[in-house]
Amino acid sequence: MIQFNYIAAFFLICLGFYTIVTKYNLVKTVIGMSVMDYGVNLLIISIGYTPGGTAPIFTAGELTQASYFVDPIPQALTLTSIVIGACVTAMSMSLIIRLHESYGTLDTREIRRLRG
Amino acid sequence: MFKKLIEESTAKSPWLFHINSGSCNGCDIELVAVLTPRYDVERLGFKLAGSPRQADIVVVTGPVTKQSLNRVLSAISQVPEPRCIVTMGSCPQSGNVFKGSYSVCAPLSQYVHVDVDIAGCAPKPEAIIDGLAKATEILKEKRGRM
Amino acid sequence: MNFTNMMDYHHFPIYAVMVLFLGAFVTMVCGTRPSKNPNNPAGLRAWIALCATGVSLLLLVLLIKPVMLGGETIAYWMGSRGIAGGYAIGIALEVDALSLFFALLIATAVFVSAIYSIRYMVHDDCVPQYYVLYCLLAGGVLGLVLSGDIFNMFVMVEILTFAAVALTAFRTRVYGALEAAFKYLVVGCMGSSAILTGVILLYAQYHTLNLAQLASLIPGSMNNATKLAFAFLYIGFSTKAFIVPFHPLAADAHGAAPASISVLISGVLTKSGIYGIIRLTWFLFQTMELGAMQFMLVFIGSVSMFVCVTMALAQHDFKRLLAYHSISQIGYVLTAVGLSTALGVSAGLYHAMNHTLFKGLLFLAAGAVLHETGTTDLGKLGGLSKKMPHTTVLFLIGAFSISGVPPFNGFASKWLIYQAAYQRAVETNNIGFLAAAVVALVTSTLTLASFVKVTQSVFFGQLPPEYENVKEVPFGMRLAMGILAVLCVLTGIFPNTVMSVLTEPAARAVASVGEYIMAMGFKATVPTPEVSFAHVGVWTPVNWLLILCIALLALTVAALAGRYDQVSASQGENVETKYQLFYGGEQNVYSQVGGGDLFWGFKHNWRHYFDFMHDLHSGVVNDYALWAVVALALAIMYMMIAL
Amino acid sequence: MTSIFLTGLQYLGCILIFPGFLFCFFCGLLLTGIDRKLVARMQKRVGPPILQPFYDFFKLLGKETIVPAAASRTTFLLAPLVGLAALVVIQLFIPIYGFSAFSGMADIIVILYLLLIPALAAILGAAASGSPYAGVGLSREMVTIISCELPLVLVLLAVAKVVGNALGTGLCFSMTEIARYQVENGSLITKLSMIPAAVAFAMVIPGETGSHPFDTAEAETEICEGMHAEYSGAPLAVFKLSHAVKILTLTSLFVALFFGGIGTGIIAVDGVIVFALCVIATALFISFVHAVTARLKIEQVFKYYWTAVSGLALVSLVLAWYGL
Repeated sequence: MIQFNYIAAFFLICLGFYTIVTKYNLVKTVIGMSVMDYGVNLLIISIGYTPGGTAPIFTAGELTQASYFVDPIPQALTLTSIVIGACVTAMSMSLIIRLHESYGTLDTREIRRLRG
Repeated sequence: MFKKLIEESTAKSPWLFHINSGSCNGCDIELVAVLTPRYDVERLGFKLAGSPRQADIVVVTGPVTKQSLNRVLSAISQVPEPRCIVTMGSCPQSGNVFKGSYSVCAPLSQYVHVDVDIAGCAPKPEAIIDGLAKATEILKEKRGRM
Repeated sequence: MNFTNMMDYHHFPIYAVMVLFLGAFVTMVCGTRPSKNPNNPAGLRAWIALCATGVSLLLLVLLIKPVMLGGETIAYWMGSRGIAGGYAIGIALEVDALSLFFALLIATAVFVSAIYSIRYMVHDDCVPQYYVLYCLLAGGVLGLVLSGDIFNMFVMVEILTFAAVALTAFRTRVYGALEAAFKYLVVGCMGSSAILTGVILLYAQYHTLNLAQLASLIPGSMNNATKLAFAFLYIGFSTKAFIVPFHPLAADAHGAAPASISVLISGVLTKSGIYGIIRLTWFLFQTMELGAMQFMLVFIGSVSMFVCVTMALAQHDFKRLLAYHSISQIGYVLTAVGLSTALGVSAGLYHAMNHTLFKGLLFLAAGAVLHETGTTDLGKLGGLSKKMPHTTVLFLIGAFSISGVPPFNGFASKWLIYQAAYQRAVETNNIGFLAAAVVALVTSTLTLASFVKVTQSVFFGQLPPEYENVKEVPFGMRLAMGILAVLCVLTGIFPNTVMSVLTEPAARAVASVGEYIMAMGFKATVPTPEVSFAHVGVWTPVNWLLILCIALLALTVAALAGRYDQVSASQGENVETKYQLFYGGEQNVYSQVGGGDLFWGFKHNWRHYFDFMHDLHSGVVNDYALWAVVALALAIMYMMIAL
Repeated sequence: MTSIFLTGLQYLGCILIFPGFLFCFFCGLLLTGIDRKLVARMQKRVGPPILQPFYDFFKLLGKETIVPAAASRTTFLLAPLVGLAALVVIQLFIPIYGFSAFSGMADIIVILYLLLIPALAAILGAAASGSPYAGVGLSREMVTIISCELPLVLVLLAVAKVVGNALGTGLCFSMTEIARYQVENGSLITKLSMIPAAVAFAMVIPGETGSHPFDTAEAETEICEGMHAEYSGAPLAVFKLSHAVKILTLTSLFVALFFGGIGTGIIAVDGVIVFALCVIATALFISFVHAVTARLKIEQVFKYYWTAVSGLALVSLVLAWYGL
């Protein structure tokens, strides 16, 4: 059933791209970036998944040949990625507030002083 | 010897800068005629310069109208030494038929030292060449005094 | 751990990175209250940043001997956790000549820019925070090039992107700064996500994140997922290098950031992207033998070169113009690297180094102009050479360097690139490389044209009346520019030394993937090839310079003896008008031939192209995001077919 | 010790006398004089004496030098000197038959770039004068440089390929190698692929030297001598000399590239032969073109070079590529 995760991840990434490309509202752009991030996170976590595995938390005594757990590295990566995603959102929201102050709009089509 | 060489060269390579101070264009056309194959002053080394900075001889035509007076004077002042000022035609010398008009400042010699006057309305090309040749002599002399 | 052990040079790479992050931390701890000194509002914090960057540079310089000259590859496992069961479980730093080469460039640029910042940032608010971000940015880039672990590369990419975005928006009142930062953030994050996706796809296939191990596993076991990963990584690093189609972001970000940061974004960030692409194509996937790969890099490089130089010609803002040139020069580097010959890589790296030096110098000069006049609009400036003679000379050195005028460094590297391209064309009998050489040659002239425009409209021409009171910039800023200018000249006059000490070891490292893998303790199957840096051209700048100096000396002596600038007393009238400019006799008025009016003859013939380009670079962030998505899609398709 | 001294003296002689300053001075100005005389004769005028450029030069030396108050003095005065020195140094790298004063120092790509320095010096001097006429002039000069660059690049690449093919190295950028090849195997002009290249190079000469009909940058009737609008006296003399030397440099480069095999091996005789060929080249490509054409507009200059001339050069490059 892990295939559904991959399909969902692909779908989320594409949805993120779609939102960033077609929506002219800055906040929606940021939402698109977040959605894209979630798609990537889902992909990472799915890659580390092993059917039937337990959480990779154990002490040295518990470790046996038959120990069966999911790959811990992608989980660590996901944590990093989530933190970074949160930072991106925070940073872009603060930028949006300042942009709204100086441009008086959130429409990307009007925020284009720099061009050519 | 070097000084002598420069002096000789000065006489052989005078470059003209032409200022029209409200002329009727008669003199201007005659000046151009001097450059044509028939008279060809280039054989004496004459050349029309585009900027007063490069000129040796300033040729002024026209009756020096009030509008042009300051411009003529400042253009003349921008010509480097040694320089020679030639008035061409009767207008800059006397005002010609425009004499007495409220808008004419001729003669030019009130404002600046004029070295050669070429008379005529308009002067013949032969007269122009003669005048310019005299100007080159003066030029050489001035260079010698520098 | 005793002191001698600590001073073992194998620790230096991690020290170099950590000292910068430590600098960021300490500056942060120092609080946000500005100091009372009007000449240095950041107070101690500026000195901390300067020390951190200086120490970092020093540590890296000490590594030149073992790594560059000794040919050693430093493999460093954090916490001594290395390989277990054939898999790398620790976090690694791996420093070969290529990494060190880029690290040196970065450290130099960062250090010089830190010197410059002290006086340059005087008028800004929040300067204390500036140094925190500054150290973070520097640490991020340095960490990226020294890392031996692909996930750490991603983390460093994120750190540097954040710091760069924040610093781009730093001067919120500058026209378009916020907007530029937002655009950069959106596309930059798409790039970062692409890198992450690529990393994770590789992990899914090979269960390791170590660069060396990946490099030993990937070639020979390529499948569709790997190809997909390649495309994602390539696009990710392209956004960091700002090559086509991401160049508009460079223009926005470089133009809006403070000049000291533009130096880093253009001289350092782009290099990290180039570094990523080299690691990707030469090491991880080892695809440079493929014609398709060479074609892609050379093609994109040439397009970047030409498109960006023409975009630069159409600019009327000093820094924006420099930003486009920056990408144009990166195009040279990419083209040279894509030639896939030792000479090409060496020439490309040489140019990368020169680009850091001269573009740093130019941005700092632009910053100096901005600092004194408050504008970088080419239409409003002029005649500053009389007020800022030192800045003018330094700018001219930078301008000559970038436009490839002998004997400055830009010429030395470009000259090698032309040869490498033409030699490659002859070897492979492929007319495409020849076209790249011609594009490179023509681009160089257009670059010159563009800098003639800047020279005329900023430093020469007439001084606008409102800048009558402009002064030369403070010594600290001139010192920073002076260091770069001296380096520009030296690397131009002694190309052979530079090549044998810096670029050839790095190029050799690029060619010998096997050693990179084995240094980490993995099995390599790739033999180390024989590399040759032979080239057909001849150019001995020292001799030429000597002859020119003798000739110039002879002329100057003759000129002085012959009263070159003799002045004579005027015959009296109108002396004051004598020294005015000639306007057909009119009184002098302020009349400057502005930058926008120059080169009409060229632009007129290309007007349709310029109109098209202007419309294309619309400034709407959605468009740029669309370019990114399209580029990604194209890259995926291309990789699927080509690899 | 004495041998080092003698070698140094010999090099100094090369720089100052032949083929350096003195040679450049006489031959350059003589070429200009011949050019002016020929144009005059073609227009049925008597024309100035052949020594006229010498008179002009010495006269300008004796004139006052005015540095405008708005100008940047140092750049303004230094630019002509640097330009002339750079040009003379290029002349040292161009071989005459088999002889080259400083061989193995610069190849043709370097020469291409060294040719930019005099133009750049003129441009900087013009920019430093602060005159708007000079501003317009330098803009046109730069466009002319861009225009000439593409055909020149193509021609030089074609030459490199042809000589490289013949020598078996694949590529040859070295000027000395090219000269030696021609001495051994006859002039390059005899190759089929080099004929369009020679024609294209010949068409570039008037553009590079700024002669008619490509003298838009110095158009004296519209923009008051353009780049030299504010120059007077000795600096102007140096500029005029530079212009003359540039004609010599380009024509002798043309001769060295395409008619290199003509000579005897005795340097004095070869110098004369090269100069004679330069005179012929000047007469054909500068004087004749001057006499029969009217000045082009700057955008026409650009179009002409990037279509017709570049096309010719490209033909030559393609022919060279396929070994013809």
